[in-house]
Order: sequence, then structure tokens, then C-alpha cells
Amino acid sequence: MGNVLVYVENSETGVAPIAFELLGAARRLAAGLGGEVEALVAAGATAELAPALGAADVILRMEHPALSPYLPEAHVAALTEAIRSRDPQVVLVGNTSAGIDVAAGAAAATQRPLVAYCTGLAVDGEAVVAHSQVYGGKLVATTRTEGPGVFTVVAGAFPGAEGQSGGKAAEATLAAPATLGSLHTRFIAATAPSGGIDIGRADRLVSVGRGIGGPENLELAQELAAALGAELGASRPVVDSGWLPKARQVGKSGMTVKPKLYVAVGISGAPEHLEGMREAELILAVNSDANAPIFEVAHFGSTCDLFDLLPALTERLQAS
Amino acid sequence: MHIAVVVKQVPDLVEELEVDAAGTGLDRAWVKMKLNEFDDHALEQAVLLKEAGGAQVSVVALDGEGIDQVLYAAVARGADRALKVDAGTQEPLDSRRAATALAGAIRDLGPDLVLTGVQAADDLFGQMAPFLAAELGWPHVSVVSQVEVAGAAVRVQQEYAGGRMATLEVDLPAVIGVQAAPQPPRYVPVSRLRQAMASGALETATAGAGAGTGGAAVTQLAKPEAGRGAEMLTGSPDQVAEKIEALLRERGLLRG
Amino acid sequence: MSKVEPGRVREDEHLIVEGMDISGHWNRMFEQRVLWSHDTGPLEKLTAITGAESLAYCYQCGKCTSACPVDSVGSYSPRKIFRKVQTGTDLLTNPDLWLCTTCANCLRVCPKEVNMISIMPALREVAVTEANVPPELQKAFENTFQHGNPLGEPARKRADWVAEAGAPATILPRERRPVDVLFYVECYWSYHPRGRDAARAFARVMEKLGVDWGILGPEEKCSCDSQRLAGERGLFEMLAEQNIRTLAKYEFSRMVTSDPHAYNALRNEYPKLGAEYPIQHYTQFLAPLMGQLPWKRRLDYKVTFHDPCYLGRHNGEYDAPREMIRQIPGLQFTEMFRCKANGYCCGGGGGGMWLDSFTGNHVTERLSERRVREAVETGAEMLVVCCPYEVSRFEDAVKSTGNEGRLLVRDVIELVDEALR
Amino acid sequence: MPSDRILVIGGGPAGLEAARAAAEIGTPVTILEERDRLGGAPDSASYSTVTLDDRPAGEILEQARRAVESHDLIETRLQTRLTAFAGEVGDFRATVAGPDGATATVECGSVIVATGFQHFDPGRETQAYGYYEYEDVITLVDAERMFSQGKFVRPSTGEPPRQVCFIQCVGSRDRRIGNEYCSKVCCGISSKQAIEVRELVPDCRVFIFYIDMRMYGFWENKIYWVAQEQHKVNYVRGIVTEIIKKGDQLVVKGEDTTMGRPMEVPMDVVVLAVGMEPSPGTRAVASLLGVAQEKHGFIEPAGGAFDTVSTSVPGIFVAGAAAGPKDLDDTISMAGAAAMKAVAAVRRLALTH
Repeated sequence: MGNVLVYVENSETGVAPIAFELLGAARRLAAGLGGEVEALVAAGATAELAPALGAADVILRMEHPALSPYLPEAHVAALTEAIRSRDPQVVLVGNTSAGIDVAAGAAAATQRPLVAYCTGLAVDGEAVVAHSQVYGGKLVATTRTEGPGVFTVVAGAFPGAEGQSGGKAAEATLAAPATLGSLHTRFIAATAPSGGIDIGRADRLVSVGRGIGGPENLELAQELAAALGAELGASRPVVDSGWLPKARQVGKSGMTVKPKLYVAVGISGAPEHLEGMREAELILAVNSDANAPIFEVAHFGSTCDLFDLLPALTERLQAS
Repeated sequence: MHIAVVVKQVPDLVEELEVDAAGTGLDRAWVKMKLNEFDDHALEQAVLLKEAGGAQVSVVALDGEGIDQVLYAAVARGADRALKVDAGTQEPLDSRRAATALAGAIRDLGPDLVLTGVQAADDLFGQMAPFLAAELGWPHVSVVSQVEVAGAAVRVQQEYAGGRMATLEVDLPAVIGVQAAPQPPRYVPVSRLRQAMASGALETATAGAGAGTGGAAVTQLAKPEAGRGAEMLTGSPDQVAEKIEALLRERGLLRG
Repeated sequence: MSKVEPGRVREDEHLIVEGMDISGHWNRMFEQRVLWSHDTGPLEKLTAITGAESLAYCYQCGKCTSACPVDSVGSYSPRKIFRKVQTGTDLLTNPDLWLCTTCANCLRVCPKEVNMISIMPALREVAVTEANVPPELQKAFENTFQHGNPLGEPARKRADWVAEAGAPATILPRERRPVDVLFYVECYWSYHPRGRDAARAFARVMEKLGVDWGILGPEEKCSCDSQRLAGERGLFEMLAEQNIRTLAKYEFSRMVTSDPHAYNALRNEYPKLGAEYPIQHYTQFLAPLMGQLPWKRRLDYKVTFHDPCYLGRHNGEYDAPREMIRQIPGLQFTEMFRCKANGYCCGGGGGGMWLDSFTGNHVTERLSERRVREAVETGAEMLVVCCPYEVSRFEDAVKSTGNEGRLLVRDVIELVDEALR
Repeated sequence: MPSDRILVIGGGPAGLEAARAAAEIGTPVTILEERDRLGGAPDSASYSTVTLDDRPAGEILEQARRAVESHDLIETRLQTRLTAFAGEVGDFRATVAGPDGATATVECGSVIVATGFQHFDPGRETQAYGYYEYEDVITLVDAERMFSQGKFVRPSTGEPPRQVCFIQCVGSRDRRIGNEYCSKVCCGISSKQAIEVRELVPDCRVFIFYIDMRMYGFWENKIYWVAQEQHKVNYVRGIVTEIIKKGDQLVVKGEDTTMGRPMEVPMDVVVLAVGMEPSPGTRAVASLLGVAQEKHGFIEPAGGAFDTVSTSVPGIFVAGAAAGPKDLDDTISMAGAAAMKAVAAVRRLALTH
């Protein structure tokens, strides 16, 4: 019989949406394992965060000034402490920016195996079977973890609704580890997304990926966007290459968008990108590689050369 | 300032990936390896720090097929030293075992800062940077898009979802998982690469003891199930454009 | 459109708006005005670079301007480049560095031997060393380095075109034996769909001629001449060394290639690395054999022909492809007004093949588009070419100039093949 | 009484060579020289080097002077000028005034006029270039003087300049000024000086603004190309309109005609490539002798292409820049030709009498 511990990512804006997805997944796993769901909420103050976590059986509250705002080192220590004191079989962490810091750090500190990029989790006997997206989503790995383990879960892989429901959880206080008093990391400042464009609010988006070739070709996408009345978005490589500003990035480290129309141009569809746009109502993908993972989430796709298709489409839309 | 950049190769995702006969690993016969793009950014960040304020840059990798060229390319890019760590196998190690294998050599190297890619396409068992930090007992921050030296610490920009950023200060020594350098990795001219190769300046070290905790057992590696996914629009670009237009009209998504 | 207030107009050499460099458009609208105190350092710096010395020789006679194909679609020409450099433009960080296709038209007419064929690669090499390469070109370099071809296709697929040729081609690494002709296929005939069409036609023609020939298959790598001219000399040398080692493994009495750029490399550049081969362009190899072909039908096409820069001006061969055209039954041939020595350029040489989008921002139309218009003017219904870069370039240009249905583009080997069916 | 003596008027390169050549073949010669020493303009203007062969001007002039002074058949009258002239070929009488004002008569059979040129005075007609206004606007002659002292500095500061330009065609090819002709040598001299500036002040950038570069014969490849290709002298097609002062720098304004855009380029020193004009001596002597002058005052050779040295008066010949802008090579060739014809004139008469 094993418990499932969920690391609840949070910030000054509250509990991160991923936490509910994890709680939902945890409920099913706990059922399979015959254990309970415990939610670790570690922050400067947890009173306002805990009530949202009713889907858990037990809410573990850990408070310390070093835990807010988020500091990787502090949260690794917090999760490590929780794992040591509660000894869960399964630890779930979101595969988010914070998750990357926290899950591996805690797994290493507790000598537990870690399975990353999970999109599916199931119990098989005593073991946890996980499906993970690897190689940019081109392959799916199935792993079997017999003993205790840490799993990082891709956002969007589990519905959040299950984790938001639930009754009244028991609450327990966990003492913050002493190491939080002598950290080597300091929070300096936070910045909101750079102003101007907010692609999160656009109801139509034309997003470009590496397939666009170079900044000189962005014009093609811009013209299409103009013809559609859409904003221009981009995948991470395009932003990292400096072709478009960060504010236009869709995906894990950029914006999560839910427009009515999402046109993905030259985007192969790395999991980090899909995470940010799979909720769009209508997804159209243009990519010359028929095996590109973007076609997994798109509703309609074309393998036409984007340099042929975009001008043709733009012209047609302008005419209509 | 001494910066160690830990790099590795990952399968080139441009190629079709095939699963081996056992169904649990990659068919490496056809795999084309390339430098992990995040490691590429980590190296660029290190070279930028060197250019900005002077630093010694050592690039470190586990031995493996084709790694010499990767290390020489790093030297051609501006690394001062290149260290190849022999873990007793040419097979790629998972990130956790790799961290254990590299930790000793890195400790011997004695850098103030370790930069490595935030993730890699084959990080099934988690990311290298936090494991390495745990091995070394150093603080760690990942998903970093900018590193600046601030006295005996570094200031880093950590990225979160939604484009939010935080500036954190980390005491040295530290391990940073780099998401992106402030500028795209620079091109390595082949002539410079050849010069570096001709110099033959690779150092070697033996991996530290302790295999570390491995990952869970992989029972299957497979291509994602087909069947779901997009309805493909076929025809000439004009025909496809026509179909898309009809689709948008039908959904009321045409402009105006 | 609202009026622009003069006070709000500013001049910028480079303009980045929201991460996008729109300098190309900007420069088309505004010429920099008064020439103020300028740095003459660039001229001294650039002409001190080995190979670029002759840039200092220009005395502004202007002969090159009317010969330069790029000038006819923009403001270019060696004379103008010289003057821009003289007034402080550092070519190493200027788009002009990448517009020259090394077509050699300017050198043909220059009284002072300002040698852009030497200057441009030398300067680009420095720019490449300083990691200042347009992204598209960088991608082609990286692909060539990684995969042995600029298209980024897997090496193991290099001989895949053979399968559907309907005629045999000996892949020497698989079937090791001496052959009469080693055919150096080069990248575009190996991978590009339209190039593969030509390669297959070539195989069928070779079969009809009963030639004993073979190819290097997956062991062949790009000759890299265009990458060399685009500034990646190190890459050229590395692949040349690999190709030379590969060629040493096989026995053959002569070499034939599809690509004028490979022909140029093997004829003029490989010997400098100590490797000499009896190399011919396939038109040179086939022209004398045309009489032996069992023609099956007349091709009643009105055709014109575009000379590849690296076959014609660079290597003096104007007759072989024309001889092939002459012998194919039924073709009616008209020359374009620019032909042979003063032939225009398709825009693909000297790295232009991988700079189309970049170049597009600095010219009013592509060279291939200009050339297609000229071909249409002759009344021809078909533009015949014999360089692997050209089929796809001109076919694109036929579309973009609205001449679809008016002009077909065919490699001469495709016509030979067609007349044999 | 017919005389076999030849009167050479002017002791510059043309006069010296004409005298030496005539004396060499046994003809007595009298040289009249206004100044107190022989050498002419290259001497009076302290030329540094002689264009094309690049030898020091002083050395060459000294050689020519010695050849004349050591010759028994040559009589040199310094500080002497012609005041009256009469007679006809074979029997001319020239009245000359010496340094003390005393007059004398020189009987001669023929005359060679070698009265040379003067440098155009850039302040004379137009002040657009501010020659008398700005210390750092100088002429080729001023520059040449600096070179002969082994230096090139900004006159206003005495410091080496960072940016120098030459403006071509100052006082030449200009209807406004009245000098419609090309002065022939200035393009070459400027190019030669540009090289010298680059050699003396390697950091200094040198520009030459020109209408068209007129480099005759080997001057093209031996001066112009060398200056451009090896010394990185910046040749800019488009002449300067005017020079204005901005701060402590001079700004030359003009057009970069090759690119069709205006230029305003700051300079530390501007060198005006002043052309040649007939010297006052040429004008005075021509009118005393009654020889025809072309419209600008140069003595007009009357014989066409195959006789470049005869004037409108039989027995009077002209050599060098008195007949129009010349470089040194042409001057010396012409002096030889004039000497030959002058000697022939007196000998023919000697035979008939």
C-alpha cells in the first residue's frame, strides 16, 4: 500500500493549474495503489492555498519565508523533507520550469528514480507504469517502476477537473527543514510578460516554427496573419534565435493559448509547444514532414511546402 | 572565473527514429547524433560570459562516438579546455548515471560555475543539471535564459510559463540549466574546427565511482499511436488553400 | 495614406522592429542622403585580406554595372560596392556581401581586373570566421557538414533515386568493380525531386549508349564549390579531402558530373589539393555521343537555353549543350539576347542557392525571375538548362512571374530521354 | 651683321636644356634670367621631387645648372630682363637691362623663349576655397615645400593631419576664371603628393576629388594606380563646390557623382591642385618679341603638329610651359627641338652670307 504525494506548484497568483491535473492523476493512482493522496503545499504562507486542494486526502502545509517567492533550492529542500518524512510510493511533480528544478533535485536527494515527461500513469500490480514523451514527442517510452519513484507530468496530459473537485482534506503541518535558513540562492526580482502584445488574448493565431527558415521569411506568416486578422506567435526555437520577441512565444516557457484558430506553420510540435496550444478550438498545421508530432494535435494538416501554401492562402483570403 | 560546460549528443530529430529489435531502445545503427541544442546554448552563454568579463571555459563530456568532434567544435567556439570523461562505456548513459560519472571529473576541474542544457530529447529519467548539482552539493537553477556574473554569485533569469521571469542570485559554485543564451549559438567555421582538431588538445579523465541510481526499467519504446490526429488536406498548394478557406468560412473564422 | 511628417522620418542602416530586421524594405524606400564624415578604414581593412586585394583597384569606370546581373535588379555592381566600401561600408557586416553570385560577368569586362570571384569568397570567409552568416546559408553549411549535402538529407538516401530510374546504375560501394565512367551525381540530382528526374533520365540515356558507369552512392559528398564561394573554405577542404579519399578507393578511367559547380571544383580546385581527375560535364561527355542514340520521336518544342555561369564563363564551355539541343530531333532553338559569354545568371551560384529569402529582401526581383522573362520574350515555350540548380530555380520563377503554362523548364538530359522513348 | 648666337630667354628647365643642347653642337648661347639664379619654377617653388622618376628636384636642377655654367659657349646673365627687341632672323638685337639697371645689347641670330609659367593663384578669382582665409587650405606648391622639408603637417597646428584631400582643376578648365585648358600635370602631381602624404603620415586618410583623372601615358599606371591600389588613396569622382569651416575642421562640400549623393566631408588639410598660367615674363616677352599668343596668353606655336616650337616670328622659337601646360618630360623634349631649330636658323643664314 503506497501513498501518492503531489507537489503543489504555486505562486503569488495562487495554485498553479498543473497542480489540479496532478491531483486528478494522483487520485487514480492512489486508488490503484490502495493509498492516499497527499498534497505538499510549500510557501511563505499556505492558508489561502490549502482550501483549493480538496481533492487530496491530506494537505501537508510547510511554511517558511524562503519558500515564497519561488526559489528552486528552497523547494528542493521542502520536497525532499516531505518525501523523507512521508515516504510516499509515488511523487508527482509538474513537468514545468519549477518541476525541472524540484523533481530531479528531490529525487537525487532521496535516491529515488525519476521518470520525466509523463503523459500517462497507471498502476500495474505493485508497480507504476508510465508513458513518457521522448525525442521531441517522436517516440513514447513505457517504463515500469517497481518501488518508490518521482514522476514529472506534462501539463495537459491529465484533465484538471478531477483535481479541482473533492471534499475536505485533512491538514497537517510539516516543519520546514533547517537548511532553509542558510540558502545559497536569493530572489531578486520578478518581471511580468513584456507589455504590448498579449497573444494569450488573441482569438486567432498564426504561429511560426523553425521551418520558416529565417527571419527574412516571417513576412509570409505576417501577411497570412493580417489576412486572417490574427496575431503572430512563435515556437521556442524562433524566439531563441531572436527572430521574434519572447512575448510571442507559445508553449511551456512562453504563453499557453486557447484561441479559436491556431495555424501552426513550420512547427514540428515538440511537447513543450503542444502543451501551450493543444486547447485551441481549431488547429491547422502546415509542415512538410508528414510525421511531425504537430499533426497529432492538429485538426487539419497539410504537408505542402509552406513557401507555396502561405502565399496561395493569403491571396485567397485577401480576395474573399 | 572558471566555467565548465557539460555537453552531450542527442539523436538528430530530423532523422526518422527507429526502435531496436528489443523494442526498448533506439536503433542506433541509423541514428545520427548531434549536439543537444540546449547544451549548445549553454556553451554560447559560457562564451558570452568569457567575452564579457573574461573567464576560462572548460567543456566536459562523457566519452562516446563522435564526441571528439563535439568537443573540438566547442574549442573552436571559444572554449579553452576540452575534457572527455571515460565512463568505461561508449553507450549513452541516462542523465542520472551521467551526472554521477561526471561529478568527480568536474570536482577535479574545480569550476566556479557549471552550465549545461536545461534538458535533452532523451532525458527520460530527468534532467542532468539538478542531478549534477545534487552530486556536487551545489545550488542549482534551471530554465535559465541569461546568466551574469555578480561578484561571488551569478544572477540568472529563470523563465516560467506565461512569459513570467524571475531574477535569482545564486552563490558560486553553482549549476545552471540553460534554456537559451541571450543570442543564438554562433556558427563554427569548419576551418576553425579543423584547427582545433589539429591541435589535438583534448584532455581525458576517468569517471568517478558509483553508478548512481538508475532510472526505472523501460519496457517499451514505440512511435506514438497513429489514428488520432489531423485530417490531412491534400492537393496542390492552391487546392489546399481553397480547402482551408472553405473550412474557415464554414467555421465562421474568416475575417470581417 | 496619411502624410509622413518630415520631422518624424529617420534614417537607419539597420532597422529592427519587433525583432524583425526590415532593413531591406527600408533601404528600398530611403537612400542614405548626405555623405558625411565616413570611415575609410573598411577599404584598408578589406583590401588587406588575402584574395580581396583587387577590390582596391576599381577606378569607377562603371563597365561592370551593365554586366552585373544583380545590378539589374538592385543597386549593386562591383563599382558601387567599391564606392560603398570607400565611404565606410564594412562589407563583412553588410548584406551586400552575400548578393554576389560570383557569375564572373564583371570580371569579364573589368579593365582593372577587380576580381569578385576572388574578393567575395575571401571576404565571406572572414565573415564566416566571425560567425556572421545569414541563417539560411548557415543552415546549408551545417547541413553540408552534418550530412554531406546542403539539403540536409540523410547520406544513406543519396542513391535512392536509382531505384526508380528503370535503368541500372552501379553503386560502387555495393558492387565494387572498375568502371569506365565514374558519374559524380552531386547533391541536387541525388536529392531534389526535379534533380532526381534528371538523374533518372541520365541513367536511361547511359543505358542506351551502353556506357559502363558507376556512382559513389552514399559515399559521395558535396563537392562544396558553392559553399567555398560562399565563404566556407574549411568545409570545402574537409569534404574535398573526404571525396578525394573516397575516389582513391575506386577504379575508373574518367569522371562525369551533373553539376557545373562540381565540374569547376574538380577541374580547377581539387588539383590545387593535389587531386587531378579527367572530369567532364555531362553535356561535354554526351554531345559527341548524340549521333549514336536511337531517336524514337521528334520533339516539336520551341526552346531557348540558359548558360550556367560555371560551365560557360568560368570554364569556357558554350558549345556542348547547344550541340545536344541541335541534335535532339525536332527542337527549334532561339538564343536569348544575353547568352554565352554575356549570359545572365540564375542567381544560384556563389551560395545564392541558399540565400533566396535573404537576397529577396535586397533586390526588386530574383535573377531567375528576370531570366524567365527573357526566355519568354524569345517566344520559346521551353527553357532548357544543364545545371542542377536551375530547374527548380526557374520553375519557381515561372510561377512567381505568372508564366505558368507559358514556359516549361527542362534539363537537356530530360529532353534527350524524352526523344528516346 | 648676322650673328650665330642664340638668345635663350628664361633659365628654367626648358631654357637650361635648350642652351645646353645648342652649345653642345657648337653654338654660342646667351641666357637671360630674371632671378638671381637659374632653375626656374621648380627651383623658386622648392619642388621636392620630379614627377615620374621621383628623383629630388634639387639634384636634377643642380645637374642642369652645372652643365650650363661649365660650358664655355654659354654666357649667363642673371637678374637681367629683355627691354627691347629688333631685327630679323639672323640679325636680331636684344636690349637687356641688368641688375644694376645698365642696359646692353645682345646680338643674336635666333631666339628661344623659355619664360615658363606661373602657378594659378587660388585667391585670385574666387574665394570659394578660402585659400587666403583658412590656414589649412594650401596649394600643391605649399605642399611641395613641406615635402622638400621632409614633413607634412596641418599648418594651423603643426600636427600631422588625419584627413587630407586634394581638389583637382583649381584654376583650370574653368570658363569663369578664364582658364579653359587642362593644366595636364596636376592630376599626376596630386597623386604623387598623395602617396607622399601616406608615406609621411601613414594614419592619414587621403582623398582626391576630381572631375576626371587625366593621367597621360605612364602616369596612369606608375602614379595613379600605385596611389590607389597600394597606398589606398581614395579617389572620388565629383569636384568640391566650396569649403566651409565647421569647428576646427574644414568641411568640403561637393557631390559624390558616382553614387549621386551630396558629400560634406571634414578635412584637416585641403590641397588645391592649382594649374598653370602663363608667367608675367611670358606675357611681357611675347609682346616685346611680337610673337602671337593664344587666348590665355601662352605663346602660340605656329607650325602645327610637326613643328611645335616655331612661333609666328621667323627665328623665334618657344620651349616648355611658355607655350602651354607641360610636364617636365615634354618640356625637355621641346627644349631640344627648339635648340635644334634655332641652331638650324642661324647656320642656314651663315651659309647664305
